[in-house]
Amino acid sequence: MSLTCWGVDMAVPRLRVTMLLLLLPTVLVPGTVHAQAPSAPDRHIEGHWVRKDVGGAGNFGGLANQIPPAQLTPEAAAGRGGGPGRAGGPGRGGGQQPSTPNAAGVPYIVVERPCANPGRGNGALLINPDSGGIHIIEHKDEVILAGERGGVRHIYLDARPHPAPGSRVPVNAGHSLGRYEGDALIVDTIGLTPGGVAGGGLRTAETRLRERLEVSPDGKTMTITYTWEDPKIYQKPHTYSYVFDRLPSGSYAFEDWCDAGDPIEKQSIVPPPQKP
Amino acid sequence: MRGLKAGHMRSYRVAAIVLGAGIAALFSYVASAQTRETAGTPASRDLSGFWELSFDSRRVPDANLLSAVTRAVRAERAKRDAYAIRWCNLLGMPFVMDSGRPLDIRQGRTAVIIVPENASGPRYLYLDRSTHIGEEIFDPTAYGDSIAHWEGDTLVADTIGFHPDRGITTIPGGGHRSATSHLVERYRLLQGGQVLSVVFTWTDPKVFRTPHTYEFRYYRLPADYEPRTWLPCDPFDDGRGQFLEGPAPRAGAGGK
Amino acid sequence: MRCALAVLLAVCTVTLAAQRPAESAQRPDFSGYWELRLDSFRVPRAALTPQSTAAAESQAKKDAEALSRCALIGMPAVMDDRSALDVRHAPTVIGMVAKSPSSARYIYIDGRSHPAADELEPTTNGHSIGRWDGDTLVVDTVGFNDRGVTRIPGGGHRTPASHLVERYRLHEDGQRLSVVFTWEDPSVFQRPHSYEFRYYKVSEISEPRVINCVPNAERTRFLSGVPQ
Amino acid sequence: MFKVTRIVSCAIAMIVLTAAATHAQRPAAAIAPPLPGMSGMWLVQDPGSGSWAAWFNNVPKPAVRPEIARDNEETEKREAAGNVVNTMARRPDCPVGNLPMMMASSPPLNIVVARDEVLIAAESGRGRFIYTDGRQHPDTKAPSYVPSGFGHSIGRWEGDTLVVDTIGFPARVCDSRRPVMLVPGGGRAKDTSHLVERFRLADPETLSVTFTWEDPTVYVKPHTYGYTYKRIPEGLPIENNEQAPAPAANQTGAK
Repeated sequence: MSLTCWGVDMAVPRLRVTMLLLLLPTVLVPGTVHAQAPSAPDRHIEGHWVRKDVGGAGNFGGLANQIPPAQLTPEAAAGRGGGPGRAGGPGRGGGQQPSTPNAAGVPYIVVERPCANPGRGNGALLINPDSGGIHIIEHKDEVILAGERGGVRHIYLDARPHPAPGSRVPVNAGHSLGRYEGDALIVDTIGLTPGGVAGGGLRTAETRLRERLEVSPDGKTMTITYTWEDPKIYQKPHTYSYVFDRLPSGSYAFEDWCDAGDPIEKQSIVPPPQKP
Repeated sequence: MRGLKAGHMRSYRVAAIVLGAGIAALFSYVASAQTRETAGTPASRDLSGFWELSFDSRRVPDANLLSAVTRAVRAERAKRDAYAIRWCNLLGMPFVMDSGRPLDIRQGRTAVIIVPENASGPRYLYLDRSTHIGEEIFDPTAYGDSIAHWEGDTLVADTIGFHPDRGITTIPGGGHRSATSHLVERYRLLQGGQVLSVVFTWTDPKVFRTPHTYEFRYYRLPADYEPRTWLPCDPFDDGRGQFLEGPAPRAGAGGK
Repeated sequence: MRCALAVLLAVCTVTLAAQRPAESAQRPDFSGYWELRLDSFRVPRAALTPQSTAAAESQAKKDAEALSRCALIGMPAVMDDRSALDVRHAPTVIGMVAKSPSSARYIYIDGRSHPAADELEPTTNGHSIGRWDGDTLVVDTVGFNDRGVTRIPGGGHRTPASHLVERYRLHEDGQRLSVVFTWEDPSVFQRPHSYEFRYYKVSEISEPRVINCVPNAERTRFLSGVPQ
Repeated sequence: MFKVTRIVSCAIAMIVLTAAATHAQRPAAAIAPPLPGMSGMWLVQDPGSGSWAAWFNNVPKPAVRPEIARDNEETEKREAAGNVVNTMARRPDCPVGNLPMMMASSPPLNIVVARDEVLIAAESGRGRFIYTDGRQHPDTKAPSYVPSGFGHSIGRWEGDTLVVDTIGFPARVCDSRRPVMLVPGGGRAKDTSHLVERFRLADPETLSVTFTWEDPTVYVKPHTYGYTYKRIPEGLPIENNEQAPAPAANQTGAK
């Protein structure tokens, strides 16, 4: 059952590649709708994106270490228990770690509350995306960032203001306003739930996040530059970037199915019988 | 598990991306040079906005069901739906189109995204391809694979690839979504863009005797409406679980 | 008739004694904006009488016609509004306002009884009085008419003979409001029909607060016709 | 049309009848606690105007700008000539409600004074929402603000007096006879108007409300008048739920 569950998720990238291969003939056959002169690279941020391991770190720890450490104020550093750490976004609650190996056939329970989102909504993963794909739709009044692994961010372009400080309950996606500078989308976010920030940073509802989303001249990659500003937390603005690869036209968003009622969602490896 | 899962997925994904990028380079010229925004889209062909169903929004005739859809089948489906609600599952089609809260619909160049206000994910109607992903590739989902095109001022969305069990499968008027379901939706703005009509037509050789058509009319909310992004659905809320799974309500129970 | 009643009420102002607020101990205050969500419903299927089952189709058609004409929807549809219900709790009365076209609903908790049947003009919401059973407010309603949207969740419909008892109780530190509805009507139900809604408390209510429903031919076509 | 006539005639009858009741009651010294006391059903009292028009003008005359005075005269002439029927079609975007009219009319007011909000509505209708939770007015000039004839009201307690501040009335309403809402005495209520009301129990059975309107486009100086309402013990709101006739086939309502 566990394998079946994994199989569904792991099969997905393979299928996407297959899909690309199947799409290939449509551009090679003369006379198809795509047989036209090459046009300018697509500089729109609309599309499907997946975070790229730019430095070839090869694992999550390596990726995290590429983020320059945040320069915290002494008060903030004391509050988080010392120097810069590697805090990420809010987690989903891990299970207790056993002190002794489980017997054969007894699964390790690694998530007590799988699929649950009891806090303040989705969207945290889209502030600092993980390896799940993100999908962006651009409209003149609003840009939407949707995550394959849950969460939606609404970025308003219709000149509405942020809500007055303290008038809204902080949420994981915050409240975001956007505007374009050339082809780059500049996003201003406040009202985030308190938590960690990549590079050992912190955030509160008062912390301001500025993002710049810009597609490379060849249209193939997008860089999101994050700048966190909060004089109570940072000695200077905390800045770092993520790079994303554009998926080909015709790609589609995967469904991240998770059934909280299925006990299998709580567990990880089931130890097999061991040789004596 | 999440971390492990993500880690394994990532390695596959990176491989897919590398390969994908190579292939993409071959047909990068496919990308058309269009404007970034949808500003040039005629108002009658921009469905974007915040849309709400009201008390008078639904016109749903009874479906003409096959005899195979027995009372027992319907009861089983109702039980599954209750389970999906109980465990905060992804809602899926068609329930997401009537989930009780406004929808944020945004129309981009390549897709229309339909975002509900709850823990369920968004739905996409793809405008940038005219054929469905092949069934040998596409893993069935609660939303299916939706492609859409314009016929005059009507956006016609075509959806197949439904998962037979995930989420809430009951269809308004009777019947249920299955692996053989085919849905055609016709989106059209009415009354100067203040009303969005969506006519749904389901066909399914295993469920409906004749195509089942119903219509929802959504009312446009003010442009500065702010959707809730935090509506929680906590499957591990004990009180909620007891309410949804407890004994049937009875007189004098007081909701205990 | 209405005018006569109004005049009678006006005359009564000089003759009736002052009404004192009921003693209010530390009772829950149900004030707030209350919203139904997709997990708010526990609705078993009602055991209907044969005549009610037979009338279901014509009753549905009548409800659709009432909708198309923007009639006040009435009970129990006002309690099933998908926009948040505004509940305001005063010591002597609880007011409830839904967004959909409807009368404001008043639950009198000042100790009064239902008026005599011949003094009570039936309405879509009926006449509601409440009493406390511990921390549960028990609301008794009679005096319905058969106008508006009469459908009852789980099956059946409201008639002038219907009797409704509701039990209101707060849960989850006041963040949820449970209402157990029990309908009795010998012409409709074989036995009392109970179901429960759990409303979520929300801090805001969307504007505009009421829907300006205007009947017109297009609306009638939509609500009574077959989708194109 | 028939319904309107009936309601107006009913209103006149009620006002005349209740006039007799009024002078028997004088404010008592005792003041009921504001919260429980003000909730209930209240009937506006008229000292005997004899007609609706006379009643509506039976308040101190406001000092209005010349163009308003001229418009009042023209409106009177039109009504004298028989222009008393509203010929404008109802549309979904027509503002609902009419605060100055509702507060002056004979359909009794149901008032529910709760902790954070006060409801006021005539008979069984849905009416005003007065927020007493400390919130401020919204930006009523914002495009997204949908004005109703009740405006946007926020209230606060000053001792035993509820002080209500209202803005955000519609610039125009769907009435061919009076396209801008009238205020008793010959004033106007519109998008530039500001109303302050003071609700106070004179005695447990008597509610006094003082209205003060300000609008530099209408009044030369603030326009103040007051009404007295009497409690209707155990009053029952009447529901007006006549089934609307089927609309004519050529009336689409769609834009």
